[in-house]
Amino acid sequence: MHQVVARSTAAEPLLKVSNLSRHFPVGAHRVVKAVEQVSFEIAAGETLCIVGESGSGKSTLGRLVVGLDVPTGGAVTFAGHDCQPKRGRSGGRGPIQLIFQDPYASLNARHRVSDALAEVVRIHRPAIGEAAVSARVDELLVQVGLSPRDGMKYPHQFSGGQRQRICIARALAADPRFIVCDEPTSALDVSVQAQILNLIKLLQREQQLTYLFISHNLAVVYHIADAVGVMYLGRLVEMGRKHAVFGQPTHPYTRMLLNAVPKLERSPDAALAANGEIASAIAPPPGCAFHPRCPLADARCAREIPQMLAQPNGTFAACHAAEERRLPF
Amino acid sequence: AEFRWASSGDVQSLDPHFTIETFSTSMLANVYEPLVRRLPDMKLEPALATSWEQTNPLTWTFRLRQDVTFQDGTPFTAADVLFSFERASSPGSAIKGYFAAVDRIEATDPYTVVFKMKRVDPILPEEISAWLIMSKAWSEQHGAAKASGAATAAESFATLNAMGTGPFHVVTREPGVKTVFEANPKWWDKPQHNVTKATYLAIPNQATAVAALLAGSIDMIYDVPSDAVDNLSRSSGIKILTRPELRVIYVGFDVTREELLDSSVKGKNPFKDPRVRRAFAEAIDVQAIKRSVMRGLSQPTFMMVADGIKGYNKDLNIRPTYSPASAKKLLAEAGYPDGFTLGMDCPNDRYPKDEDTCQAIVGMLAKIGIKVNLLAQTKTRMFPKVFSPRFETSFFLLGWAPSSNDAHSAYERLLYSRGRSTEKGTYNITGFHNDQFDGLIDAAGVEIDPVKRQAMLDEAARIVQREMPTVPLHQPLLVWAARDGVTVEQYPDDFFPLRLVRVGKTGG
Amino acid sequence: MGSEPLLSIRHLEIQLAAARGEKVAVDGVSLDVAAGEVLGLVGESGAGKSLIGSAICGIMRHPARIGGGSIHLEGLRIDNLPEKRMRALRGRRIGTIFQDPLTSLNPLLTVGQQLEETIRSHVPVTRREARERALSLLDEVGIPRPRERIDQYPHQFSGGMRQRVVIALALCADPALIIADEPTTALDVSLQAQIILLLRRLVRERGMSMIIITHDIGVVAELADRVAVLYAGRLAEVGAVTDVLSRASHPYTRGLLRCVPMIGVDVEALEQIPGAMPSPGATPAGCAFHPRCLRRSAQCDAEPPPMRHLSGFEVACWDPHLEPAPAEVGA
Amino acid sequence: MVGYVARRLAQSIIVAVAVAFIAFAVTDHVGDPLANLVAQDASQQERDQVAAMLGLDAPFPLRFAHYLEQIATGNFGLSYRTREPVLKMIVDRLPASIELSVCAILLALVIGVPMGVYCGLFPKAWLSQVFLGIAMMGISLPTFLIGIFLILIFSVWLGWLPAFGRGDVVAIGWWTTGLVTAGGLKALVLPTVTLGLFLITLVIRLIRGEMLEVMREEYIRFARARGIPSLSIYFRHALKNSIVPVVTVLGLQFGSVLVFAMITETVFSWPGIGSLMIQSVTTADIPVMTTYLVMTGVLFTLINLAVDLLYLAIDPRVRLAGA
Amino acid sequence: MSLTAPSRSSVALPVPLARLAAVVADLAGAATRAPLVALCGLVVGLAVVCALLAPWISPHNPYDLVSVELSNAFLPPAWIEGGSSDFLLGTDNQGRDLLSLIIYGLRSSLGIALLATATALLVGVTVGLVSGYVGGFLDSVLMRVVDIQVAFPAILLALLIDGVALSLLGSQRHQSAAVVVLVLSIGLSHWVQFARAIRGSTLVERQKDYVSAAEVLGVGRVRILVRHILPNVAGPIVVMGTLNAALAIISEATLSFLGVGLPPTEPSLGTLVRIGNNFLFSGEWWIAVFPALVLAVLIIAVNCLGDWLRDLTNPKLA
Ligand SMILES: Nc1ncnc2c1ncn2[C@@H]1O[C@H](COP(=O)(O)OP(=O)(O)OP(=O)(O)O)[C@@H](O)[C@H]1O
Ligand SMILES: Nc1ncnc2c1ncn2[C@@H]1O[C@H](COP(=O)(O)OP(=O)(O)OP(=O)(O)O)[C@@H](O)[C@H]1O
Ligand SMILES: [Mg+2]
Ligand SMILES: [Mg+2]
Repeated sequence: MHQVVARSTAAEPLLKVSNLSRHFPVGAHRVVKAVEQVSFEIAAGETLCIVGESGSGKSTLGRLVVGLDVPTGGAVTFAGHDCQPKRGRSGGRGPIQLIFQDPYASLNARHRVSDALAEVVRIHRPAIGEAAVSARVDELLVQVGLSPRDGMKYPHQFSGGQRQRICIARALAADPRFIVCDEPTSALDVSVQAQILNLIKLLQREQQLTYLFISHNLAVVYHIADAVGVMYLGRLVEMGRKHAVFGQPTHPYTRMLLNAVPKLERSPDAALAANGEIASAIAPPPGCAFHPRCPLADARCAREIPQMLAQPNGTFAACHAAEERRLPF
Repeated sequence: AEFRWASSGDVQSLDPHFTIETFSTSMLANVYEPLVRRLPDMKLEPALATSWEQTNPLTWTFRLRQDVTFQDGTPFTAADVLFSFERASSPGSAIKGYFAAVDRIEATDPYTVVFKMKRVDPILPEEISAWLIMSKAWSEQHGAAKASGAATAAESFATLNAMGTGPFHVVTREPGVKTVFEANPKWWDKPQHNVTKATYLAIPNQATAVAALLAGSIDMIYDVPSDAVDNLSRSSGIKILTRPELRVIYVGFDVTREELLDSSVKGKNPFKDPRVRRAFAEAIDVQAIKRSVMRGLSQPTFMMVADGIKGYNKDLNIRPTYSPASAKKLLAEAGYPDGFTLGMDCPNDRYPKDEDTCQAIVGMLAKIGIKVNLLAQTKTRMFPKVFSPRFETSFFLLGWAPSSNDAHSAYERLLYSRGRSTEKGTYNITGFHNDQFDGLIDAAGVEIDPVKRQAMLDEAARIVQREMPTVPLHQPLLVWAARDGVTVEQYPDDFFPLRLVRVGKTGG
Repeated sequence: MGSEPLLSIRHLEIQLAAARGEKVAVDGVSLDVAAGEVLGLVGESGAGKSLIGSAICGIMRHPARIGGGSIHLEGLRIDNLPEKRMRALRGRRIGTIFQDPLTSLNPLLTVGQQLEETIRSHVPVTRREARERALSLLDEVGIPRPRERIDQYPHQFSGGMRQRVVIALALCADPALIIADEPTTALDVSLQAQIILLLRRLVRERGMSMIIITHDIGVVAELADRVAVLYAGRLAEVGAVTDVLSRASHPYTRGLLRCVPMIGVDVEALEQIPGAMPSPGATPAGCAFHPRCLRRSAQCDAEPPPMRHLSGFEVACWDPHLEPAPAEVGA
Repeated sequence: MVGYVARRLAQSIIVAVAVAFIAFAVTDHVGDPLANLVAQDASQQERDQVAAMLGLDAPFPLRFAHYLEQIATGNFGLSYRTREPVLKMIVDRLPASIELSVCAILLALVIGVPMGVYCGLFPKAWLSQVFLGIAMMGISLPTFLIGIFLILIFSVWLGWLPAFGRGDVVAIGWWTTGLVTAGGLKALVLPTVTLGLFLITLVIRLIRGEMLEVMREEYIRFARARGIPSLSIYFRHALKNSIVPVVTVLGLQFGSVLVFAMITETVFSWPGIGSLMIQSVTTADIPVMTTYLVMTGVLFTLINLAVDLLYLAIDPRVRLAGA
Repeated sequence: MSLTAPSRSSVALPVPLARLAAVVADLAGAATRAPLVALCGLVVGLAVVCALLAPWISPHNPYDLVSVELSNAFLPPAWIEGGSSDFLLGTDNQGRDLLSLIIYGLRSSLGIALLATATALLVGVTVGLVSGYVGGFLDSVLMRVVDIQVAFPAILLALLIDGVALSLLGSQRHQSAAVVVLVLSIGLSHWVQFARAIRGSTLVERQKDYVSAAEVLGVGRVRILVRHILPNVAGPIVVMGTLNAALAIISEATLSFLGVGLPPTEPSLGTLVRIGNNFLFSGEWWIAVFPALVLAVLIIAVNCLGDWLRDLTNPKLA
């Protein structure tokens, strides 16, 4: 609550997330804190990327933002309105849409593409006639680089990349202003990934879309982001403008991630030597969750949870070592 | 020698006063004995009573056999008879009907009992030939002094245990599975049997029982499915015993309701018209039923009592000729030229081929334009429906065998007007009502002169045949099958006493 | 190339039985792996990489089958060996690592049971010895406190640890060649780095050869000595990693390298190869890549290009002006 | 663990009460108990008297409460038909049913498992087709007909085996067994085969299906790639993994075993609780029916528990929540 | 109205048909590659045709009691001495033509099996879908219901339903309602397996992204359930339904054996077998054997088709 809200920008935010938490009960007594006290803001027309290892809570955060899941605590404010979905009701906040990682699982195999799109168009533009609906469907298909004729086909008749285009078209059919992209390219080949990333960027420019882009591929993040948030075990540990985070990462975790990225030449063994694995979310380490893997950890790290603080390089980071100026620069 | 026999049911209880069912009584009569028992020709012979006489119109005196001991060694005396009377006429008993005419019973000495009657009853010994005597001491000692009728809340010792004076005693009893008997060496009578151990097996599936007989694992089947008869008689080593049962299978009409229950005729009851009843009678081809349904194992009849029952008169046994054409005409005359629809109730597990018989009748009636919706169901479902107090039927098939082997009781129960007396007309499902008939029955009930009595019964039979509230069909044949070498006596009332069984060399 | 290669694949063809006839999934692939060498096999999904891998270990199964060509291991032809002899080779001479550590381990057997069973299938040792070996293997692949963990079940291990167990299983009988089919794809960057490091160390310490199958050029760059680029079941380019990455000559390889975003490289839009790779049976005539190729000529759709030996690498492309061009990536 | 079992047992009591309720409510309509209790010609007054004695005139909830109270003290009442204590009737007949079912299940496992494994491993082999053909037999004819055909062939024509009953049984305490006498064993053969045939079918099909799927699992491929011998792959790896779902399904199939046992028992006059139940249904013997249903309800939940515990023993992945 | 709309719908309409045709063609193609399966298909097809056309193809009408002659009872098949060419497979105990009875019996058996399966499907699929999708308390309650239902074995349940129907409807009504009672009894004792299976796959499907996508896109819950999830879990239903239909035919026969089947005046295959059963030991074997044979062949064929379909549609076994 007294936490500093990590602002990615000075502009008026379109989406504001404050102290968002989501705990899943496991068994009778324990909980997984999949998302814990996460706060950030995104300005209209920008892209905020969330990175982190598997299990760090990225997807959960994304689902909370679109309203597929109900937070345990905190709030999501969109365009100034608190948009709390009711528990047990179908999710869905028209202007906020979601694109999934797996283009194979996210399309209903039994529905023709045009039907899938038309269904959404009808929901979000209820007043328009059938002719207008089908015109709109064609328009959407063209927009994502498919032809109107493709609407007659079933998803299985498309390649992964084309399916992802259909997913994007379907999201666009809801006339969104904000799209959460949950690893939209990680199931795709690099050549197709490039096509999709270009499409996403193009749409942003054309339609002033705002993205929350989730990925664990740092290179993709670097390409697409305006601002970057790094998550570890449900918490944001570092956040800032792209160049600051990639250029002069503050948090040791960010640094570790960056080091582990394979380069196009052979890295020395030492550079690759990432430590350990992400801890169990059911029993996270006390204090700074990262401390067992952190080369800079000391007694305080094992005791106290660090706060998000502004750093000299312009990012916000939650690290005692940074606060104590113990970072080896 | 050992003897094993089977049928599809089992005695429900070993308590001799629990049920009136022939089968149970017959089985228990091997352990318990009556005062008078029957010979294979249905004549009475002394059992626990050595002699009896109607000392005056309202008194019957029985002299008891001396030197009879129960299987536990205690002597048999008049006290046991008195006790058995109390027990059998108590509310829990199923056989209290035997004593409908008895007022009270007294012992004048340890071996003489006197029945004081409410009314003249010329056939008391006939009526009590299935009344089995229990030991007073044994029953009281085991808390079985009360008949364990259905309504008693606690279980009774006598349900699973039996101890009488009879030729056999029960060794083991597994209800619904088997009951093992052993010969009673101290039996008062000279054994005519040579059975040392007898095992009764309940085999619900008749086909299985037939297979078991063919395979030699049992010696006799007590109720052979008629379809298996041909095959069994062809198999070597097996003989078939048949004899007309003292039961008459008949169909009856509801002649009292204003409108039939399940019929296309609304607002009136076609069976009130005697022409309709006659049309039905003429449309039923009993010979065809005998040939194709009963496979020859029936004896067609037009009397409501069987040949062999006291009061039967073969001169009266003349059936209207089978004639669908005449039947159709009668229907047309009655105002049903196109026939009508009605429901028929039929048991499917009570009499031999009961359901098939009904089905055949349905087919025959179809030919005169009567469409019958046949409802064949188990007796546990059908009987409550058609008997008192519901009488919920318009047209039905039933069988009847008077337990006293006397026509009078059959007429009195089945056709006497309902509601005139608590004891008469209780089974009058048809609702038949004829004052002349009722008068004849009342008179015959107290008539001691056999000739006059027979004349009254004949007149009653004529009324029934004329009015036709019921149409008798046939007496089914009792069919037993035994392995060669086994000698059994087949009683017409379906009794099967082990005391007359002999197992020859071939019988294992 | 003077000495006899450890593994030699010649004109390998793999067919897939389909509803109507057969589809060619791998078409005339020839590859050599020298002793101690790490060969990277890259290509997009469906290019046929895994099929080649399973052809080498002889665990191909319906509908796939080897339709032609030959595979020699240490001079022995193995593509047509009877199952019995092949089984002796599997694990003993050829080790395998599959992509998904979660599904590669039998959930009902402890890690120790699986290791011991594998060791005893190949080496005549007692139960105790097998257990000792298993323990030292676990230690070698970097599992801390192996004595505690050997009797645990796979589900009690984390993803990275499980992949280490899979690697240990592949090493049980000390094979000469390891086929690692996407060993890091299911893992995070940090775990991927750890596994790369482990494999690198094992190859170095044990002097094994390895074929690493991946679609991540970065992994190849980190691990492999040579790289073979596969497109639609055919080899597009084979050469030393440094050469291929720095001056790829096949238009497909170049496209592949350029379409990957790089940290530190700011571009508004990525270069992209239009279209998608054809699936088996739908391969166009001529060069399989030609519909997507910006430099195609008339010849390209007529006949598939032969492998051409250029300085340092082999390329299958008709482009007459083909010459090694410096890659503009990785600046 | 103990807590888990206790909780499951508590659940089984709830299920039993629910089953009792339904059984009580339903059997209440199966027939008029009075019809079988009082003489056909009984007067209305007599009927009312009996009804009052049995408590049949009380409102339904009261009767149910009374019934629960009774069964809680182990008093299941008397059979309407025979006036015997229901519990005794059932306990007397339990050994016969248990011996038959267990033998049939064993037969099914001994024959069905190897056949199923073979069919799963070599789905295209001709022998697999033969096995599947045999399996098909078990479900292509109604059990009663199979039983009768078997009797016709083996008892009537060949005269090898008895057609009905348990043969000679020996009592060991309250338990009666036919397993120790030649006659008892002979009598067991046909019913066991009749009941087992359906189970064999079930087992073959289940094992085959599971084996087919398990054999496609990645860990089987990986085991092959490590050069593990085929036999070890088939039995140590594949079969073990196939068994788990098979156990579950078999547990769920317990109900059908009961039903088929019911018919088998009827056909062979096997003195078990199944034939008792059928008799009770046809005679509207409500106390017996209700007790049977309650007992099978409890038995079913217990079997489910046993299956879960077995699951636990076989599959280390299953961790009991909160255990 | 723009021009695109009609053109779209005109294209749209044939597509499902075309798909169906393609599926049928595929199945037929696959079946011809397995001659046994083709044979089974033929058998089932023949049975269905017989059932549908019973009044036209059967030589006699066994329901028309006027034409049935009791004197024709127990005639053996035509090729046996004493047989009549009028009655190809002989006659039953009432003199009805066995062949006609079998054809009409097929009609009842198949009808009851289909209706019962449809009932089971309707209940099972609804419960399964709702339970799986809504989850939570409702799910627990429904699954307990399933548990309890399983404790009432199928045939037992049927006996009970029969009894209840009898006392509720009154026996006269009951007779005419025999088919309804049978359908309900069999259907209601078979729905559990559908509910379990559907719930299982609904739980899986519910987690899939396309469902989340539909939720995010604002599609209503009922629509999601019916239009999105149902088609995706429906695949196994067809196979299970096929196998269940075979089971239902058997159940009907067994119920008949236990005395709660159709009345003998309107026989099904099961009733015929039950009736014939009585004559097995009397030498009139044909009354039992022919219906039993037809029953067995039909069930084997249906099962065979079901198994084959299952293996065909199981992606894991592809
Ligand atoms: N429905 C759920 N119930 C219980 N735990 C959950 C649930 N959803 C997610 N979790 C747990 O929450 C944590 C975060 O999961 P999440 O899927 O958000 O991670 P992620 O960062 O998206 O990982 P990945 O990169 O693998 O997609 C994990 O430990 C996961 O096990
Ligand atoms: N069992 C199979 N049945 C049908 N097609 C198959 C089978 N195995 C492989 N294929 C096809 O063969 C082609 C090559 O498959 P392979 O698995 O070798 O690709 P890959 O290069 O390993 O791809 P990935 O990167 O996705 O693993 C693919 O198009 C695939 O669809
Ligand atoms: Mg995720
Ligand atoms: Mg692969």
